[in-house]
Amino acid sequence: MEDEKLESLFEAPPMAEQERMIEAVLFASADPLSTAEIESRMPHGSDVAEAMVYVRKRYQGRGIELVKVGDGWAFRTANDLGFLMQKEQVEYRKLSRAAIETLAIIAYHQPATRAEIEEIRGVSVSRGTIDMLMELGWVKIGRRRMTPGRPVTFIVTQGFLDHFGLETSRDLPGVKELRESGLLDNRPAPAVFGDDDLGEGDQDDMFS
Amino acid sequence: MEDEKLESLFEAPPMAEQERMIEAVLFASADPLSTAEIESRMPHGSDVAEAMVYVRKRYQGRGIELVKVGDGWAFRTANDLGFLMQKEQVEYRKLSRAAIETLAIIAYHQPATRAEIEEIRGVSVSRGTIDMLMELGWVKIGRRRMTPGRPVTFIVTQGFLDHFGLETSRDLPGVKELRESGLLDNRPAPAVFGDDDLGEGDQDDMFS
Amino acid sequence: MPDDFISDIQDQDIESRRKAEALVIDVDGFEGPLDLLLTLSRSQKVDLRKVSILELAEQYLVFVEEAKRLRIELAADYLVMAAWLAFLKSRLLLPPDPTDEGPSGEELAAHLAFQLERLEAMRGAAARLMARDQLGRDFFARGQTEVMTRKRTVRYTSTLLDLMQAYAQTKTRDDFEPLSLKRGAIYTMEQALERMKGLIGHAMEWGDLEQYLPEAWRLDPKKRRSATASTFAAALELVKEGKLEIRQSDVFAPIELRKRKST
Repeated sequence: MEDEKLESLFEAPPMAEQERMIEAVLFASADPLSTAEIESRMPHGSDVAEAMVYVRKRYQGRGIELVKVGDGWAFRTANDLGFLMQKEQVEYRKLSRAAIETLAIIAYHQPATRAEIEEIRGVSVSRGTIDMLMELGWVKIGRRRMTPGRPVTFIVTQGFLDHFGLETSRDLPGVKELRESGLLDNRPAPAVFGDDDLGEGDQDDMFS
Repeated sequence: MEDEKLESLFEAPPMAEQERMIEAVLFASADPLSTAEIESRMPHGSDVAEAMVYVRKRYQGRGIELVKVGDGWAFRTANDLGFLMQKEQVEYRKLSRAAIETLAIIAYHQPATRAEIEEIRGVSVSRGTIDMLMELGWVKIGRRRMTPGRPVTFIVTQGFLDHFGLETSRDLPGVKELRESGLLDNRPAPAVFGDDDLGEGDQDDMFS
Repeated sequence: MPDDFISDIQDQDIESRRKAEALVIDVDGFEGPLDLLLTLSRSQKVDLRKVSILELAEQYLVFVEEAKRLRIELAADYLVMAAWLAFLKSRLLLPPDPTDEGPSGEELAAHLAFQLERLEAMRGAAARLMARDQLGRDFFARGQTEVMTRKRTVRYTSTLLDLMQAYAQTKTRDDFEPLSLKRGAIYTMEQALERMKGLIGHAMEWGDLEQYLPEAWRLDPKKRRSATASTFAAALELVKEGKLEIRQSDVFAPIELRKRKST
């Protein structure tokens, strides 16, 4: 009985009203908001997921569109209108080739350890490259790999998805083809005696 | 002939397209834009004044409305939805150095007693620092240490893991990994560290 | 006619030299040996899947030889790759040894081909990624932040990076002083000189340098190495001062010392 009373006190607003609210909430934020975050601001009983479908449809083909970014939502200007916004364009530091490749490897192979990135590029990851990608907010630390040494892994962030206009990392260009052709497999090198050791004489070994 | 050709080359986009453009321009702009300013960004031949009438009508009664601000135009969230925006009023701040160091030490060494934190930081930890971390919901009290005096220990919370995007506190990279990723570079000379800390008082350092 | 002929040869010479140098000087432009291999493989003008690894190994080794000839210093990993490719080449050329364990030359070659294909694929993926429309360049977020109420909450924006940096700094503070602790494994020449001066008075007969090492420094390889170097340097110093004689009967034979007979 109590519950019912409470329920009716906080009756959910009509769907049209929920749409308006979602528009307003998303509009006010420059960063994507998750469904849960939106829900927490809406009146009790709102069905954000459903209202979102309507809102998205409403803005389809408009100058502003509702885009999904990871588990969040955001309004963004339509891609074809970028030329009008020269004044708003942000100067991004030009990324080095190493940084771009490292970013791509993390995105396509995530979670990826430093050793895996180095194996793919065939060269060591210079200090500061990953650091810089983290500072840009595109890469973050994921779970540790459950292999000897429990190495740290790197994964891409929602900021990365947002920046490149991706809904999920499954939407990365060409990811399906790459996976199908086995190029995203983690194929270890066939072990040859001493092969691994060629480059890395450990100090301690040298002296014994 | 020439003129006609030129004219058709720069034909104004259809009205619906002009509407889209105005939406995008106003959305992305940091300030209200006057009709003239909008016009200067639009393709030659656009009729901003007319398009604006349509845009305004389109958003009437929505969660976002087109309003006149001074002699400029801007999108604003509808007045009646202001209550949704209260959470938007957030002041973003970085933690003080004392707080972030204390937090880091707890995260890496938990459970950690106040004495242990002080031992690692080399300066005393003010009461306010730990209180603040507890208020933020990032640190909580763990078991008492079974040593003389049975000191209280501190541990990090789920809220901490959520905020810093960690699955578990074991995912924190180790010192060696920090060094490899270059995070231990750019370190100030040791003398600077010492001086800095000597000056750091209690309470006050929290918000420095 | 002969003039033409000579100039022709010279032209060719210059041209081929330029070509070789261009390739070698470009080594700075390569992102490691795998990248270089990928570039070389393009000269075969075939699908990467059909690239001849044997031919590629050959090309790479020629490249490294050429760099050596021009006295261009190559980073160590280029040389490591050269050694590995030389090994691979021999495996591919020689008939398989049935007693030999481990992967066959073909398996190794296949993996290298896979690595090249994967690197190229990631390059392509990176290019396609960067060619995408980007936030703040092609599409835009809301330009204005709304200020509607005066209610304020402070939200702390410290990131994991801040946290790690803070921790790194506290740890670095610890790391600084201990640098001198690391000298624990270093036996200074002054120490050696001090010790030798006390001992040589009794060195009437030839004796091995090793016996002058302090007891505690003989067992640990790192310590022994440091102590041997310092003791040797100290011995040279004493020879220079005319207090000691030093001899070695053969290359790598023990170094022997004795007190110099006063003249």
